[in-house]
Amino acid sequence: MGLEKLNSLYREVILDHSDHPHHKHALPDATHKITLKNPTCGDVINLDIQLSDDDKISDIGFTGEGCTISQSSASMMTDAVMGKSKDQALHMAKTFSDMVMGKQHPQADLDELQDAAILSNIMTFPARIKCATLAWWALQRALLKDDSTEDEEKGAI
Amino acid sequence: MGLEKLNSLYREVILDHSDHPHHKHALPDATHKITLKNPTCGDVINLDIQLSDDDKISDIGFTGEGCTISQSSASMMTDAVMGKSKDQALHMAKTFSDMVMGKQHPQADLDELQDAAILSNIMTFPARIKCATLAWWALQRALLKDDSTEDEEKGAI
Amino acid sequence: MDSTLNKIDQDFPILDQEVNDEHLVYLDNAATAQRPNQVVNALTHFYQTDNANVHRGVHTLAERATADYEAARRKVQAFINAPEPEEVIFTKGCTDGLNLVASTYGEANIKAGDEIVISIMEHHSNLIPWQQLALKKHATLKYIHLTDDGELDMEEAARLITDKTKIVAVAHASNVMGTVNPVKQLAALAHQHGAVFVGDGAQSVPHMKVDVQDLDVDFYAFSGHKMMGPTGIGILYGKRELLEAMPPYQYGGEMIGFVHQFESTWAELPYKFEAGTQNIAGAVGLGAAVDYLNNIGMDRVQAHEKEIVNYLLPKLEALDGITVYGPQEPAKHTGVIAFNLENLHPHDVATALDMEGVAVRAGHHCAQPLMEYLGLTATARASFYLYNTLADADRLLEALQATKEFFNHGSRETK
Amino acid sequence: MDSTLNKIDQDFPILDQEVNDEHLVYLDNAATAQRPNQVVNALTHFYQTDNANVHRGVHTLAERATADYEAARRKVQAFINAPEPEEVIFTKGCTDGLNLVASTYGEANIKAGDEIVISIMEHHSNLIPWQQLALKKHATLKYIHLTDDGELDMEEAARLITDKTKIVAVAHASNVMGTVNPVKQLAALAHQHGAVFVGDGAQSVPHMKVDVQDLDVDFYAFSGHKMMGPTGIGILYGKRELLEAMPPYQYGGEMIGFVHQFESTWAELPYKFEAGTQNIAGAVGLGAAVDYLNNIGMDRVQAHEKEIVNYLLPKLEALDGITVYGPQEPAKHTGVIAFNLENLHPHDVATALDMEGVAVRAGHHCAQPLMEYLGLTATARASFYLYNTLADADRLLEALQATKEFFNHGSRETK
Ligand SMILES: Cc1ncc(COP(=O)(O)O)c(C=O)c1O
Ligand SMILES: Cc1ncc(COP(=O)(O)O)c(C=O)c1O
Repeated sequence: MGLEKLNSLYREVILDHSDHPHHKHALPDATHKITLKNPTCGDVINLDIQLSDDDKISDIGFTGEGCTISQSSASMMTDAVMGKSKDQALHMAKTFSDMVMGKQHPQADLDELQDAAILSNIMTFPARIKCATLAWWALQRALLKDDSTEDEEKGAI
Repeated sequence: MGLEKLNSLYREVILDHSDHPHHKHALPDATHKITLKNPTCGDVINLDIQLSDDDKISDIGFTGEGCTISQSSASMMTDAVMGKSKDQALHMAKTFSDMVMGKQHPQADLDELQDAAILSNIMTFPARIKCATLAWWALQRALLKDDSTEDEEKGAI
Repeated sequence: MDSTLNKIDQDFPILDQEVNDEHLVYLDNAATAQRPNQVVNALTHFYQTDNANVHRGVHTLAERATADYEAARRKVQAFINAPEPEEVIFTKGCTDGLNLVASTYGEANIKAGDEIVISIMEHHSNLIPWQQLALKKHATLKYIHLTDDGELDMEEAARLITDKTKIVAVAHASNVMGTVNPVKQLAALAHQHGAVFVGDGAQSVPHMKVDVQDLDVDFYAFSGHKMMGPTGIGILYGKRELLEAMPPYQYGGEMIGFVHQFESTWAELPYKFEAGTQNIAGAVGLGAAVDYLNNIGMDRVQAHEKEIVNYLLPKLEALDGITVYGPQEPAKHTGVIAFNLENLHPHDVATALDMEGVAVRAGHHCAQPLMEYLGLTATARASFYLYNTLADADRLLEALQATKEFFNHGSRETK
Repeated sequence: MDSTLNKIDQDFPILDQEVNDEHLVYLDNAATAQRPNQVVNALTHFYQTDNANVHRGVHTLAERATADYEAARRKVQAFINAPEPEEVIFTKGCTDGLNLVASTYGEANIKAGDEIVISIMEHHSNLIPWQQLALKKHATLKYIHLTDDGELDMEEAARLITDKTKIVAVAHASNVMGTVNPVKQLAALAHQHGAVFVGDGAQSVPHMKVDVQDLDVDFYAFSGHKMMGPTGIGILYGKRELLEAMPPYQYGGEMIGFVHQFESTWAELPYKFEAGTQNIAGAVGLGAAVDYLNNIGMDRVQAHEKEIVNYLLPKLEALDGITVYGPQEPAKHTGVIAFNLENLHPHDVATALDMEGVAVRAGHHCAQPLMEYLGLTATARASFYLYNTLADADRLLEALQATKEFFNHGSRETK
């Protein structure tokens, strides 16, 4: 097996996150909820965000199903944005989607992503980019949409 | 110019027929009338046939417009079938369309076609086969159809 | 193993390459096949000697191009044993052909309250056209489901197909489960009730002898690219009397009789359904693919794939933690095999296999209702063709073993 | 003469052949162009290295094929200056694209009493779809006619296009008369009245710089095979907001979001309009054709054709007993020239020219209403492209002279 290349995608930290995902639980009373599906592979994420009065992410949780990449990306995303302001979180989502498309970013932006920055490798696996971005897109849509729930079919990426 | 090849198609007799077509006139009171158009090139033939009580072609005439091949073919066809019985004429039409598709025929059948037999050369000009057969198709349809006039658009070949 | 077939890989230079430093094993044939040199050369030859627009043209190139194009139609006609060349219509592909039938025959013949019967294993291309037609016409869409062994439930079919049924549309072979459906029986059932039968031949024509007269199907659609022909060309076979009664699908050049400012008449078959410049080179290439398959013989193609499945399927089923969908008996299986590894998402499996040079597909395979019915979101799928070998089957098995070890922390820990 | 352009015929081996013992002069480019080696090689390369089905595929070949396919889309986008790649839809050809618009936008937006305005010089592919839509919807179809010089009567256009008009559909360049129509002005007129403008670019995109944003067209369709790309591929450009509001055209694989048994949702642009496996290799080949044209530069292509027309048209018009249709001034003419010789049917002319190795077309050129309007049944047509030369123009003139002599009993008597 081209083990090095496989290892470069499935780094220990990624496999750890997918084996033991963080914040993988629902927040029934969250202020922001969204369900997003990737029609290509059937991956689904339900993302619940608790925004405090001063627009900080005071709690976050996700449920759903998907591949190693999408599950670990969701886990790393929740770690990274916990406690951040809405604007910061949106900025991070932008950084992430730019990063996986191969665009350059200041190191500070990448550091902010914490473990999630490790997914920059996904660039070399174009077919898997959508897996990595699903959680971040869900974050973005949840924070930007007007009504607090969204029809899941419409939320397809 | 590949003059020999052009001459082999446009033989003197063909050009004579198209310059001075025989039976090129309408028979207003004919027993069988048909109008046929070739949508590919816009050629049109109006064929009028007078069938006697004993099913013989007692008179025939055509009008219309078309290329050298279709006009001379119509002229040669009218010469050939004049005075023939309906069945004989249909047999000749079959011989003609077989001939231009390259099928073998007894010499007697070909002789019966008179000048029209000269169009066997058309085989080597596949794009022009329809020009040569238009008049013979009109003959066939006129003799076989039930009602004595046919909608010209339906009569397209 | 049929030794002649083992030598044909020299006709497929694309197979002789390294992918991720491993020799390529291409097992995504149900998505698209590879083209032999003979097909590529036919395209090149056409473009470099005969290329012109067909019909209407008086000049020599146009005559040659027309002859090439019509010769390809007659090759396909003979290949599927269609009664007449006029019943063989060139399309863009299987999807185009099925949409054509739904939009013309369906549009003209389906009324509110009518029923359309399809199967739960249909590819989206033989599902959504009927679903949307039913929605538009207030007709009822009914699904034939599966037996426990992944075969079509013919008892249910016999119950569902009634005098209310106007169209029955089923795939000849499943693109997910490798099931071959009893199309002849289904067509007979449909005819008993005055319905027409539409066969989706995308996964059958490339892999077995198909005789549309013996099957007595009314319409039958398939794609060139899955049978080693070029992309962008396909075939719709239809019975003459049905095609003649149908309105045209698209309007434009070549499909007309007379065009006036405010009305038009249509050309004879097959041109009525071939509006505009067709994929002429594509047709010629498809003709070359038919020649290639005929040279080998469809019986040998099928026997070759059967041999691979006979070898592979039991070994695959014996893998720890694998689920193979569809019929478990090799004899009932085409060269299409869908499976999942326990606790592993098929996308991860496909990526890992790709690292081993083994190309398989992962996803819903354009059969979401089937996935939903099976309680799945996705599967991996390996699909074989005549240039694949038992060695390719072994490579798949080894790569699956390595994948399992990698994700089960085997390789991860030795890192 | 542009000397670089004179050397390009080495890219077109098909042109280096004898037809009826004469060196071929191919003047049927309005029907279809020839393909340079670069395009044929792109097809061969794709089939022999990257071929796979696009999207959804996780394996390396599928990734490469997807990248090739999407790169081709972006090449076309840049070539016609479309704002976004999602507005560039791959079709089977120009006819397919125009039918798509009529069947989706037209179907959804035309009501009884609405008006559709086209021109009398339209090709059947940009005429019958609107004629049949009007018949089906009880809308009114109106024709813009011509000035004495074979140009569109823009005063009539201004009268015909009113607030009742919902669609205006006109060819950018005529495939019979060589007229270039003021598409930008027509689009503006349409927009003033709230109508959309559909441009038929089949005879313009291959021959001149086309900028869909500058023209401000709402839809614009053209074919790959007339611009040296493969057969079976074409482009429909559409403005995003219009495309997004439209229902899909065909249903099947790739164009879906979610498919349930009784309902479905659609994919984002452009995939919503690309159902089933597309002509992937065709798209790649079209991308290579765009590269080839860009390498030369559309300005030079146009200048080259202008030079031939400037040279040929006066000489042609000076022939005894010839009628040239369309604009008589070279400056107003594309490289498409329709004509008739007195007392000679164009089919006989085309056959005679073919004997001289000169390939022209004869017939109604899929423009029967134009023929009827001009009082003709058919014409001969010579059409030039970038590989044609002044020497080709001379060969045409000589062959016409010989044809006249032959049929005027010159050659016949010396026989
Ligand atoms: C002006 C015009 N429009 C449309 C078409 C149709 O193009 P296609 O046959 O490639 O679909 C043509 C080509 O003949 C044309 O010349
Ligand atoms: C069973 C089946 N039907 C229809 C299709 C659609 O074929 P295409 O995408 O070539 O139009 C496919 C191919 O994916 C298939 O497997």
